[in-house]
Amino acid sequence: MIGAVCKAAGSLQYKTGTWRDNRPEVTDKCNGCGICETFCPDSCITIENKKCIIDYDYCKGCGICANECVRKAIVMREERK
Amino acid sequence: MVLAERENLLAAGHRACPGCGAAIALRQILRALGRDTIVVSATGCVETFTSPYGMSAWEVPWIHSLFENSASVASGVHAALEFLREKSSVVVISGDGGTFDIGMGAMSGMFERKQNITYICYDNEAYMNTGVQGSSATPYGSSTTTTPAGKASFGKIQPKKDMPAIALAHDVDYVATASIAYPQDLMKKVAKTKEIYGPKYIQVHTPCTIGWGFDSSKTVEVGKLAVETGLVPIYEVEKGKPMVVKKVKNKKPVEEYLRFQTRFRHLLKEEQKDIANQIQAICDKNIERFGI
Amino acid sequence: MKEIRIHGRGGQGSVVTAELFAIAAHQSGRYSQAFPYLGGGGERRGAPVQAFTRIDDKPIRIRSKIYEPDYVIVSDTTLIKLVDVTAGVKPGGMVIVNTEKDPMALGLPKELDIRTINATQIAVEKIGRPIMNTALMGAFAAFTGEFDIESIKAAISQKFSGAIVDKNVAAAVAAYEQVKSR
Amino acid sequence: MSTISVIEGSMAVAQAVKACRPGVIAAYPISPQTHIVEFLSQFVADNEMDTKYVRVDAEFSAASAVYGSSATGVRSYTASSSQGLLLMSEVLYAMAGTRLPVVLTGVNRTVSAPITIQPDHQDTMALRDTGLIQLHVENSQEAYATHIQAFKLAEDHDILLPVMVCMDGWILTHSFEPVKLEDQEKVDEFLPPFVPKYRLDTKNPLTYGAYADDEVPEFRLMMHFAQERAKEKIEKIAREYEAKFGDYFGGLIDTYRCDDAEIVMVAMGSVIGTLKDAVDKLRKENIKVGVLKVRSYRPFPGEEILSAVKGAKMVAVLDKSLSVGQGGPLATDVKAALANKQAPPVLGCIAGMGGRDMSMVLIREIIEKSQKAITTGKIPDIEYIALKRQYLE
Repeated sequence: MIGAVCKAAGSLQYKTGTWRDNRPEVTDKCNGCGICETFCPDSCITIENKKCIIDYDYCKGCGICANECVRKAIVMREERK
Repeated sequence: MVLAERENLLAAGHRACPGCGAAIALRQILRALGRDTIVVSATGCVETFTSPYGMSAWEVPWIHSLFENSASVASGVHAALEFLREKSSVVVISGDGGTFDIGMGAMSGMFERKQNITYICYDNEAYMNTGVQGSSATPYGSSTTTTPAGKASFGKIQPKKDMPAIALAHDVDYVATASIAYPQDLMKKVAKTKEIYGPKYIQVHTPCTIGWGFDSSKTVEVGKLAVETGLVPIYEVEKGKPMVVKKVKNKKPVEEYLRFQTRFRHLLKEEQKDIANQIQAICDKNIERFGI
Repeated sequence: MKEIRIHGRGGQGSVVTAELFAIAAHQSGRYSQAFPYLGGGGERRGAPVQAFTRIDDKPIRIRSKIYEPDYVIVSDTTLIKLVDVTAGVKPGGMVIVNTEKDPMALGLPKELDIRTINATQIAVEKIGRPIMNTALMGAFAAFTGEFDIESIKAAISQKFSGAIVDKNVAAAVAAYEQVKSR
Repeated sequence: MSTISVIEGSMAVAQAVKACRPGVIAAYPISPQTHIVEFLSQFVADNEMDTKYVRVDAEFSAASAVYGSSATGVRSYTASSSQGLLLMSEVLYAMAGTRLPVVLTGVNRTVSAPITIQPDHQDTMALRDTGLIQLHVENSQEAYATHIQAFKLAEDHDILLPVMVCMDGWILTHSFEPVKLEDQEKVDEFLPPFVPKYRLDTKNPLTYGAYADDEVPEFRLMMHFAQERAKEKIEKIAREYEAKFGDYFGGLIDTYRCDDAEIVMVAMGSVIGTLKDAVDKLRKENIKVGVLKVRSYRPFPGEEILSAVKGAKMVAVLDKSLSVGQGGPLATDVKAALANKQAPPVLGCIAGMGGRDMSMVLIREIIEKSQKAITTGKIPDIEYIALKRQYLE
């Protein structure tokens, strides 16, 4: 499109999950409170059926979700293990 | 309220650093604003990481042109909407460089024109997009690439510019500070701007993992500490109403905040104790002045 | 083509006079062009200024300054000492000076056709203030025959509105008649 | 019915802009542009225009505001001059790059230092590479017509570029002369409402001003292609205007007595009328001269100039500005257009900078220098006209 005008949400084609060193994993302790979703900078957490779901296509592995989870329901694991 | 809706208007796939405070702010701001919003951004981190051509993360109409003119562009957008008799919210999202420094004239003009525009500054306290150069929002004692600590320097020698006070001096209708660490408060304030006709200013404290030097998982924690030490006061001033300040029950010594970040690490040395004390004095003064 | 140069002082309305001449020429079916001395931003109230009008039967294309005017208007005699008001005036060209003095008493080159009118006095009588430009225009019309008084009146009516129209028309007519009755 | 009245050049522009019904005007005062925006403010204040007038804090903000309003899909206008245009320049690059069809008046005035308010083309020359279409006018009537044409051109979906109508400050903006103002109805027929190709709209969220990496050359080239297309459109729109209103001032160029001319003087702006009078005078003395008016400076009409000057012995280009270290920008462009072609030599003349009056004496000097160059075959790089040597010391 001329003038570098472009459509909304085209970023979805760019998978930032490849940037990740550490991977958040959700354990059974999760009650879907949504704190992690609120603080996720990368719009890759959704809450479904009282559980948080992480979209690994986009998660950059910053670890905020694990750090902020009051129930310690998310644990970070090294990606290569 | 707004949290329950969980509407996400910042698409995944944007290119912010892992743990970006500004990205957290954006998501919360957009959630509070909703879809009927036109965003004008200044050049800066947010502009760059959200808008690669063809891969924009914005799900609301968004426009950028330059570093120093987002307030003026917003003025034009607002005038056009008035001409078209359309009512979408017009919101500026600009960093501290684009607000405190290069864009301050344009913002002052926008405030003075009394147009119905919300100006939100995401304040990461330096020019992060270009490599952590000092801005007038950079706090006292902070080491940046243009205010480096060294043998003859303890970092930035000037205190942070009091931008909300400058906004208030324009007699704008709503001025608030907020932090990404308190999302309910932030979203409530942003949502409130939709109810107030006139210029509004919100300054959001957004920790930066790269520029401040802390682990990417600690963004929210650092943001909380900034508030809990009194260094970053959180308040709102609605025209004609008394100031509302976020109180902190158990205040923490500023050293806890400084210790967390490489930009202040040099102040922990014995010979820089005076500077650290002066930062504590700034906190104490804030606590007293705002009744934190 | 006829070219007019007006010497006045900032705030006296020299540019308006030039403009009114251009309107009057248009009213009488001719082409015209009026312009101030280029720039003028450095000139403030009281400083000597110039304004120009060109009149022709065909469209006017030239936009240089006027170097050889057919007519010169001088809005007060103190300007004669400050500015070379007769510079470049065409042989036989006319210089009209706002003064109560005799033309020969002004010290201007004798070979020129010097005419005088006490426009300030007429303005004070008809307008109540010493704004002499419309009276000068009436006198100009009578001295030169370039305009009939009707086109001067029409120009004033087009440019101004309200009570000052009648007062200025009265000043122009009075000056016109005074010259005609000489 | 159209009406003819004696009005200031600034008023002619204001009347044209009013007739074009812009939705947003943003401007900042700067002499000699000031009258234009004052008149427009008054029209808005008197409810003669349905327009939002944004009073801004600087020219930089004026350009930024119309950047925003145009992107929101509303016809937008601004005006500036000299330093003000330069203060706008960063935004103008962005505006052209984002393909926003703003129309602006560039009231030509030189650029400091030394500080002055005298007219020349130094200011708009500095904006030559912005991507803006630049049209120069010779009189108030052409200024009126060209603003109306400019909106049509800018908003054409094949073009979508800002158009700057350049007019000499003071010489045109502050002159009074008869100007024909057209019927609103006829202007509306000629210039339909603005239909944006894209716009900021919450029902269809688009991203404007995206960050590009690899795409830059193509976006810049697309601007160039649009300017290439504009060559045809400028001529076409000028002819449409003629068909509708009876006035034609040239398309990309206009020529006056060039057919058998030995010397063709090439120039832009308000000097053209004076040159035409000079040509008539010189022709009576049996000197075969003609005038070529460059109406469109960007896009630059190289081919049109070539075909108009082919038969001449010398092309004398008058530049009212100086690219320091190179010469006259217009002369440079004309030379480039004629290079590698069967074409007459070009004599670049710097004349009329800083408001130095373009008198008959001065034009005669240009002709004499051209004649000398023809006879001797020696063509200086630059001729300086009416130079006052006492200031050079």
